[in-house]
Amino acid sequence: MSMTDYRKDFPALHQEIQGHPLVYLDSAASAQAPSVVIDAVAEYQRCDHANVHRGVHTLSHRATEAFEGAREKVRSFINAAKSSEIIFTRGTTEAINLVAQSYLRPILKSGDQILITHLEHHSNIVPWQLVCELTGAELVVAPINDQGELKLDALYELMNDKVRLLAIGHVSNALGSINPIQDIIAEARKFNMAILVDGAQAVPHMSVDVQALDCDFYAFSGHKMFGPTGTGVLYGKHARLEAMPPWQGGGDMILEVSFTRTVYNDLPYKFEAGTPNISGAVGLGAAVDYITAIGAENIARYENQLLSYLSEQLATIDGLQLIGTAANKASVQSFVIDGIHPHDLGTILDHQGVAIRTGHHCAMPVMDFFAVPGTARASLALYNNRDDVDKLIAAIRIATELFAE
Amino acid sequence: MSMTDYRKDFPALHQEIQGHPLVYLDSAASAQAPSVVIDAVAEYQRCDHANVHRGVHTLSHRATEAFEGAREKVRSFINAAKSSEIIFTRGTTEAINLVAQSYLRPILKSGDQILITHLEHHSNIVPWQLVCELTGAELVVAPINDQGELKLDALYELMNDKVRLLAIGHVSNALGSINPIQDIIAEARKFNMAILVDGAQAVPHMSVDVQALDCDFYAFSGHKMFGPTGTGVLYGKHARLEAMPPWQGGGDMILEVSFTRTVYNDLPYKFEAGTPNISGAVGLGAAVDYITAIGAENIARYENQLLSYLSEQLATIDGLQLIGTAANKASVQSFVIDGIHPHDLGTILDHQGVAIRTGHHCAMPVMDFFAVPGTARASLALYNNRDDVDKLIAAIRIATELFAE
Amino acid sequence: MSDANLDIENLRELYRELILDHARNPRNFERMADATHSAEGINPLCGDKLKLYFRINAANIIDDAKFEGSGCAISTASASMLTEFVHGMDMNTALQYFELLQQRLTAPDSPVEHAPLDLGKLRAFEGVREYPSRIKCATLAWHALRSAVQCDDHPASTE
Amino acid sequence: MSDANLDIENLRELYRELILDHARNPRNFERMADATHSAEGINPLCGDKLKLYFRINAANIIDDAKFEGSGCAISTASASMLTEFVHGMDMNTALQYFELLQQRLTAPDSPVEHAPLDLGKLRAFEGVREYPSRIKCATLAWHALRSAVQCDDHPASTE
Ligand SMILES: Cc1ncc(COP(=O)(O)O)c(C=O)c1O
Ligand SMILES: Cc1ncc(COP(=O)(O)O)c(C=O)c1O
Repeated sequence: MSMTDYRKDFPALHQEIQGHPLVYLDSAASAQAPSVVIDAVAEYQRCDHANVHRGVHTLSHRATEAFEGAREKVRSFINAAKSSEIIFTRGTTEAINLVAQSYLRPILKSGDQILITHLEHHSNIVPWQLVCELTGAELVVAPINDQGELKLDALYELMNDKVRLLAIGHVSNALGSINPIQDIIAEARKFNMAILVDGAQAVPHMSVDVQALDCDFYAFSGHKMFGPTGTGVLYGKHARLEAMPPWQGGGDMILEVSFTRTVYNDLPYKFEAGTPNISGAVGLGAAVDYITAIGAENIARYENQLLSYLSEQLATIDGLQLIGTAANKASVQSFVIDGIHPHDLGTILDHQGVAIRTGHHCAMPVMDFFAVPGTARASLALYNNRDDVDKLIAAIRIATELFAE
Repeated sequence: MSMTDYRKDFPALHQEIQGHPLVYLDSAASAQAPSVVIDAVAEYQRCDHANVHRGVHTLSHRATEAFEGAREKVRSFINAAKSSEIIFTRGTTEAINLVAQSYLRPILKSGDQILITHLEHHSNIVPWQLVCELTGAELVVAPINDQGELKLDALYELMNDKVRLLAIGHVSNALGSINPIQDIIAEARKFNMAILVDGAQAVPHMSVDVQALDCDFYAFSGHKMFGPTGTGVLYGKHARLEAMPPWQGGGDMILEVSFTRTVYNDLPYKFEAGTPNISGAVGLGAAVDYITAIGAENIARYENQLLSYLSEQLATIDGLQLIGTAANKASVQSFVIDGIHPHDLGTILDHQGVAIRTGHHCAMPVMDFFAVPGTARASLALYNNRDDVDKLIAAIRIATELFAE
Repeated sequence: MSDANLDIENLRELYRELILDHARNPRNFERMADATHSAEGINPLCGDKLKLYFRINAANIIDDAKFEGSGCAISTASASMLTEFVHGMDMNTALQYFELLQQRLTAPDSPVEHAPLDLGKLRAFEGVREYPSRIKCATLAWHALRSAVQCDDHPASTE
Repeated sequence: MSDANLDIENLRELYRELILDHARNPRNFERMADATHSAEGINPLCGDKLKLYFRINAANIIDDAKFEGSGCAISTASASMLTEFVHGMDMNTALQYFELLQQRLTAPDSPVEHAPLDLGKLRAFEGVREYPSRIKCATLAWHALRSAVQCDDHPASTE
């Protein structure tokens, strides 16, 4: 089966927008879901729903099995050692905030540092700014070069024993740059810092093995990997999670409550206060199955070829400048065009059925670095093909024509 | 149309469990969803999905309209003044934790008090314990009587200027007691405390008007009102929310990010960091429509009659003791039976297709008060009927027979 | 007409010549040192960021208006045209024009509130109606005007 | 047989006479003042809460076992039978019985690991297999035994 046959699995792709067949090139913002995911969620709600963990009746048992089954699928997907290391969150953002508030805030002191990079998504910047403000710690930012690659030497120079945490994206959402995360972690391990990897843009495009990476935390979102919105994962090493105080209080995260003494539940429940997004987790489990069946390596190989074609074709357009030309990239190509603001370009493309994202991509520091107010960004998933790229290019030519006069 | 005709709208109710037609009496833990909710979620995913708030293309616009449309439905459902007062959360638990961490934690000092009641769900206890631990404030608990009603005089006596927040359930999930919340708030307004109402068990069963109540915060969950899991709402008065620092940092909750200065977004986005549960919100909006079409008053009237029938029938069983006999109740009847542990009862009933909840119902202090390890709890929703009650009673008689020998 | 030409025709309804002209050559595009009122407008959707400056005299007349910043063609043109449009205008009248503009873009069929007012050149933005996600661009500068005269120092956002 | 009678017959497979007997009249149901090892077992699912006490001698033999607390019929009977069962037993053997019990309840068809061991009276719990949510009840006391001998002071939970 050729990769592009998978396109038919995604109902949202088969519609007309403004009288044109939809060309969806915004998967880095949120991917479409295949029918198997949509149906798994609906089927769960139609047949198996009840609250989890607390009931002896059949539906509650089925719901719990479905929910914990999804956790086990996620564990295997990123090769975590134990399923108790998989904490369900609303998304990457909540996962990172959990680490900021529950792991870092209690131990952070004035004089401590948090090391991030200039490539990060706001969700991997603002949570650290918030804890820095509360504790007097300092946020240190590793620089990038003109290709949008991390300057590794500079990053390594910023590593020292004052750094309590390195928080780093696996793949940049604005530029697509893939960081050599394995090497970086090895280097960081020479010091006593914890390591969080923001994998939101990695898991849909490549295989991830958290044990091989040896990171302390790995965060990602369901909706970027063909799962439902409202789902996400924080992987944490058991010992780290075990040592952390709970973040939110409520049902399910306790073994025993009285007004004088409260005993917290075991992992992962300690960090899952309240009724979780059960149907969402079921959908995420289905998304994991979907990706696994195709094979992360196959997806990566196919997308890499398509990304090269995309970047090449874009480069043929007069006045178009590629933003983000790292040697090692995934899924994403940002660009700007002389005299056409990205936002206008977005509208003109949408008018022709082509959906791209325009703006700062929640990575304003990257925009500042390239001294642009924003970029246009085309991002790919396994369901895209050369025809999508060709339609994008044709639509851009119309925009340049319109603005040229 | 008679109320019980609505039963057909709920696909999960039409199945066999252990060879018996399902009798679902566990809606207080989580309600089943009607087809319109399940379909709205699937339809959104099939046709309209994209990330919200950040895209100029058609799908992003549609997704944003659907998401913000759901917010407006929720606003109208609880009669909030502005839709910016509606913050989407994962559920009641997250809503309460948000208030604990973002409203209370920054202002709480040693010597301050948080006033709750003995009826509260763990989700309205543990978040306050966590902030008390961090700040040295004191958790004060208003007592209840043997019927499971709040002792109002005692509650009023505990009100004073040291109380920074009154956090009180609208309806008890373990006992069904309805607190006279309007009177209590009027009394609390004589002091300078903020007021949070945990409405998780109220919104599915009665009409709620947050402006008439005049509470500062009102929290509830989607999955208890026929919506999807992973959805919930924090209502907060605009001025309160405006004055609070953000809780989580990330995408969407900022207007501008740089490494030196970050400007937070307006309400409600300041409190909605990261990609929200968009499909869930769409489902919640459909659930609001569903309830509104039937009419909260009609639901309350019907359920009250059914609850009386349930309690009467249970009282006919030898050795059965009703737990929670407040004059004013909704939806729930807890009970224990001599010589049969609730957990065993739950299994025996499940074997006959009857789903009830057994245990502490995340309200261990209530169990301690009644000196029981747990109770059996049958809870009603608009889709239950007298036949469900009769089957429950017959199934309980089998349990007493089995354990009598 | 080919599909592509049809697309271009439709798009010209949005990107009218007047708008493209103001976007390419924004008027009054500079800092104002002696502004009595100023405000920032940010559209988080796309990162548009404008700063509007006004000199308003004792009689509430807008003596001068300038802007700087960066934005799309629609928001730049809108700011540029605003600075010309409100020049010499009573502040309250300017705010009424904002209301009128917003109404014409979002609910063109509703009864007109400020009947005697005439949008004049601002009619150029009527093409935005068909592009709901762009209405924010067309009104961002006006939001900032309102913030400025209300002395609100939080950046105006169109959300 | 009527439906109701059939239900009762099936349920008797779970609630066997031996279990009901131990549940109604738990053996060794008391605090132990001179315990060398003890642990709490909590099943958050249903609020079962047991405390197990053991006196283990220098040769690792369990000289005495007692329990207190409250639980359902299954977990109470399981604790009661455990205290009789492990009396005089080598601690490691007791842990092997735990493994065997768990295996018999969750994967009865898998090859038996501790072949020479015989569950004996503990077979009464085999009816639990059909009630997966109750397996935790049947093993809670055994989880607590393991915590106790491993000197883990966090309450054992079956999650
Ligand atoms: C009264 C009450 N408060 C809070 C909660 C917690 O709601 P959730 O688990 O949806 O966060 C519940 C439900 O379990 C409840 O019944
Ligand atoms: C690299 C990166 N990190 C974090 C996030 C935040 O993910 P979410 O919005 O799902 O919480 C995103 C997506 O927007 C991202 O691309």
